[in-house]
Amino acid sequence: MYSDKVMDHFFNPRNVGMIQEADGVGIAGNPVCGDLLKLFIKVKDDVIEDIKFQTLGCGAAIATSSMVTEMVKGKTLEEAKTVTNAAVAQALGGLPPVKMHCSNLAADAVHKAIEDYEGKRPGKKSRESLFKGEAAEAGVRGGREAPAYDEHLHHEIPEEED
Amino acid sequence: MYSDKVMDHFFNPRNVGMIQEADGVGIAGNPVCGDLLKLFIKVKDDVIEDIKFQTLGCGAAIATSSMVTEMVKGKTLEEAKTVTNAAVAQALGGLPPVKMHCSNLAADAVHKAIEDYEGKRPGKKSRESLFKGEAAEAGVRGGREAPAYDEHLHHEIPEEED
Amino acid sequence: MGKMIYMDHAATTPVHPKVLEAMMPYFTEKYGNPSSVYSVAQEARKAVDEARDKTARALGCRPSEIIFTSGGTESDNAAVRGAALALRQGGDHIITSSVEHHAVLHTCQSLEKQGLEVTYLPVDRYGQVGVDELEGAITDRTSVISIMMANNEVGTIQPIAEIAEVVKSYRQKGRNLVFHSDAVQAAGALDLDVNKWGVDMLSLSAHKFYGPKGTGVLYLRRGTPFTPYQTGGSQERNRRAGTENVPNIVGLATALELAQTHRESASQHSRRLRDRLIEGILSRIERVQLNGHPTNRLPNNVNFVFEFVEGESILLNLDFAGIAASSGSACTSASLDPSHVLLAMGLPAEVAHGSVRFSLGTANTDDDVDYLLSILPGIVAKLRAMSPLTQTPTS
Amino acid sequence: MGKMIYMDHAATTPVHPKVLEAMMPYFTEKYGNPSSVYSVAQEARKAVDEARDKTARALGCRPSEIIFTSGGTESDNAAVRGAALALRQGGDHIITSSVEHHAVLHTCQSLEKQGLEVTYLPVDRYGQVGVDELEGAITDRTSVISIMMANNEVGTIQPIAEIAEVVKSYRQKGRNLVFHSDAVQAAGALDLDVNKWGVDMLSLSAHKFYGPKGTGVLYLRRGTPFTPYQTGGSQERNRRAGTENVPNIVGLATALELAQTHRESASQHSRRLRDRLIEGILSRIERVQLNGHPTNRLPNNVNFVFEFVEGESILLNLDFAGIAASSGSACTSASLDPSHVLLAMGLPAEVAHGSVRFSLGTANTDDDVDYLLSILPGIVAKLRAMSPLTQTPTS
Ligand SMILES: Cc1ncc(COP(=O)(O)O)c(C=O)c1O
Ligand SMILES: Cc1ncc(COP(=O)(O)O)c(C=O)c1O
Repeated sequence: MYSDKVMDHFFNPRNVGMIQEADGVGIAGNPVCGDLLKLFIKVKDDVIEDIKFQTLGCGAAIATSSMVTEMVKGKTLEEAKTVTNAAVAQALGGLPPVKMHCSNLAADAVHKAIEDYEGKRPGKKSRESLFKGEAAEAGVRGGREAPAYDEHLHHEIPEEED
Repeated sequence: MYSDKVMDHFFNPRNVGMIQEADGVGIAGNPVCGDLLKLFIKVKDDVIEDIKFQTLGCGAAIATSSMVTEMVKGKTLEEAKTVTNAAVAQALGGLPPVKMHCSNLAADAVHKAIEDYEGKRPGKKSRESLFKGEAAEAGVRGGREAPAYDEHLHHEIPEEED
Repeated sequence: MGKMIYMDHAATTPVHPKVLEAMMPYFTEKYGNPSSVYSVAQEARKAVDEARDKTARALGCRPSEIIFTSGGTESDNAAVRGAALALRQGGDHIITSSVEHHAVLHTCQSLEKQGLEVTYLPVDRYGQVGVDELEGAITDRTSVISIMMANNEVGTIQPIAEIAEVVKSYRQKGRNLVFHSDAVQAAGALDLDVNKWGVDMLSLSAHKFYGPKGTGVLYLRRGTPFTPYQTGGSQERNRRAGTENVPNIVGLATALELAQTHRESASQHSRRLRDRLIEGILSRIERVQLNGHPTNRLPNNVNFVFEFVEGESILLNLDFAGIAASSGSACTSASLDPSHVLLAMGLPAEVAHGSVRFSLGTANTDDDVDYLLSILPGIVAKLRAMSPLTQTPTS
Repeated sequence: MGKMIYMDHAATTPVHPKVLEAMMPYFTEKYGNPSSVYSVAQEARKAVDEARDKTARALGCRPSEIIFTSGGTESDNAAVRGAALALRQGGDHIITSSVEHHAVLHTCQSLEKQGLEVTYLPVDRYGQVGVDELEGAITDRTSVISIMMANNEVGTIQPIAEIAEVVKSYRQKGRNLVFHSDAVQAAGALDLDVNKWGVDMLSLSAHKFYGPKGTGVLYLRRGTPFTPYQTGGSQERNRRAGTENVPNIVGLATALELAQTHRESASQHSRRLRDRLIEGILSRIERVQLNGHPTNRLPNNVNFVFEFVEGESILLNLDFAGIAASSGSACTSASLDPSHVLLAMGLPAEVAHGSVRFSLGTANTDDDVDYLLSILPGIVAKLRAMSPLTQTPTS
């Protein structure tokens, strides 16, 4: 079902964890859908110096989280902004069609983390502390803006390309 | 599908043929249904002294024709009148359900031959000569009364007894 | 009984040893449910995917256009019902022929009971549908056209490509027509390229081409309106629910690949034996008639009526002599009605009862044909001698 | 990977060697079409007849009440559609439960589109239907009631005999109600006597009890209104068209006989391992919850939710460690929605995503359970450490 690369990132995820004094935090997904990603970035001179993730989710969700951290670490913010979910999937050697829409949100989390960082620079505080314990509902509503889950709530099986 | 007894009578039919100066002729079936039986009897002192049959039909039709000639040969007319299609089937060790209704008409032909004989005794002539060649339509209409084909035209698969 | 000569390949075929070999690992070793994520299941998933690729190659279509079913009957039911139901808003008229397999005919009849209208096209004496007649039957409400590729009883091949042209011309005028063809008897004999034929849906059944019983294909052209027939789990991309019959699907694809590879040689082999058999019967037995088209017929089909005898009594005698053949369609032998195909071709019922079909296969030989020709005249003569209709005292 | 421990018997089972052995002659030797008259076909006919007798014995019914199908999904489709359509004149209301398999649920939804009304009964936290609630849902228009015998995900057993009593009381008042039960998960674990249960229709699927995939049973009590679902040839007494899948039918009957013979011992074996596994998980891992009824459940079913983790990620880790298990229903794993069964039982979606099912079989051992218990806590801990929801800095 999954490519070897997906399995590698799933079993040996890169950059797992959190950054206590993160410059930006991005959240994507929704535990109601089974996937919740949280990305922490450290930024220096417009470059992503460090990045960590925490993910609740299926194989694809964990692997894409891990993959995206490798893809943007050391990149400038402008470069990181161009990363797409499709590019992450491609870098992993593809994902099963059924997983393309729901569990492939890691690039979204990167963009949100950068937004968070850029929004904060005038002096705002990280909202990270809002995510506490098992309070899922509170958790997912904790970002600057409510993450765009809703389009993921109703899944359709996409027409597969042969 | 068929019992050994059916196969025996099918492959080694008893009393095949015709009786030129028959005392009675009985017809059952209808070539439109795939089965046509013709029975010839010789009667002496109210006893069926000789009996012959000609049958166009499936295995069941041929076997029941053969069987019924064995069952009534040497019997009195009164005894022969009590023979039923069900009894013929039973004597053969049973017939497949789908064959019970359509291809199990031999007893009918016996009864018609006896009727023919009894109807003729006041001086009527055998209608046997009407059955000529392949004129199926003429053939089947040739008896004293039109044989009761019609109930056989539309077959239903009977509820089988287990 | 000694040697058994099987000449009923249109009813079913033995599973080819290579096909069985390909199936075997999926019963006891790679037995996983293809929908599951773990390894033993993914082996099964891979096997189904590969089978789908192979099947698609044989049909010249995309793998995503292949739906595996439980056989020809399900494929026909799913096709006719699936398209008719999907198009019901815009149309409620089905056109089919009077010589289709019961899987199509009885399905149409059941849709009639649900309020749809069905035209059963007549056929000529060879069992062929007229393309003009078909075009003439198309109304504003026509939604589905289902015409078989080749007839299972008499082997007549239908003008599928020509019908597809007609359908195409209506579609260009904006009409939403779906064209289905039951190709169950065509596999192994005819090219199955769905684009050459121009069909939107096509039915196949594995056990007609040395594959296992209980597995078929419904080809469904991308974009064709379709309401799933069997509902439940999301197998077959939500178009056919039910745990995949993995060994049989592998067997079907293996058999189809073999059938396509050996199509030319197998057809040639059958055709030669067929023509010898037809010649032999015509020259040895009187009052017989070849049913079906004289040339435009399946390479393996021989169908005769023998006047004044009934088909089953010939079959029983043939079986006793070690030859397996069929009277009309094997599928309808539980019914006693004469073949609807022969009746549609204009044969009187009393004659249609005397039909026998020999359908040849790869294992048949010249010796088989010789043997059959040596015993058949005697069987027919014996039965005719017993028949009340052959008593022609003088004339 | 070494040893593979299969704990997903509710998804599918390997074919029992004796079952495969019984099937083998019907692929290449006795390959005839059971509808044909000659010997090689009559051997196939006899095999199907014997399989029907065996199956009838297992269900305590008449052979004529057994219809062989292409699997549990077809049986469910045929039952619900067949009875609903046959009764449509007098009624158009179906009652089912919200925890049925999709083969029933999606079929009901498709009938809703055709204008029928469906009540999806709620269940309690253990997944059980309330008999009073069911009785309360019966209206003047109710025609079909379909309630599964045991749930495929959580193993909860439904009060089938009690529901049959309710149906009976309505029938005595002259109401024409048909009661169907999907017993696909019950075979091998529960008694299948249709008269003890009092059902009119019952579905089975061979691949759930060490038989082949792609073959099932629909029990149809004599006299039950039924419109055939799959139409075509006159097989199965005109109630299910299509060439019989002879090897699989033989396999199904052999497997069912084995399952019934060893039911007590197999259930005892499973039940012991099941209870050890449940105990072991409860004592070793925090924040878990057993799903389904604590006692009134299938002897081989273990279903847990592990909070703060997602089911598939557990499965992948288990697979890596050589254990095959399932998250929710295997049939719906192509969908990403959380289990409709767990949602119906009142679990929040985010918790339902963390469900894992272990379904035990005859080959599982105490060592298997020990091994699973030795690795599962570590897997859950590892995934929880990665989860954003378990970061509880202070509280
Ligand atoms: C032309 C045709 N269509 C459909 C079928 C039905 O196929 P199956 O028996 O696999 O259901 C058959 C054979 O029985 C056939 O010959
Ligand atoms: C309760 C239940 N019903 C129906 C089915 C469908 O059976 P099949 O996969 O054989 O079509 C299954 C299994 O998938 C099941 O568990």
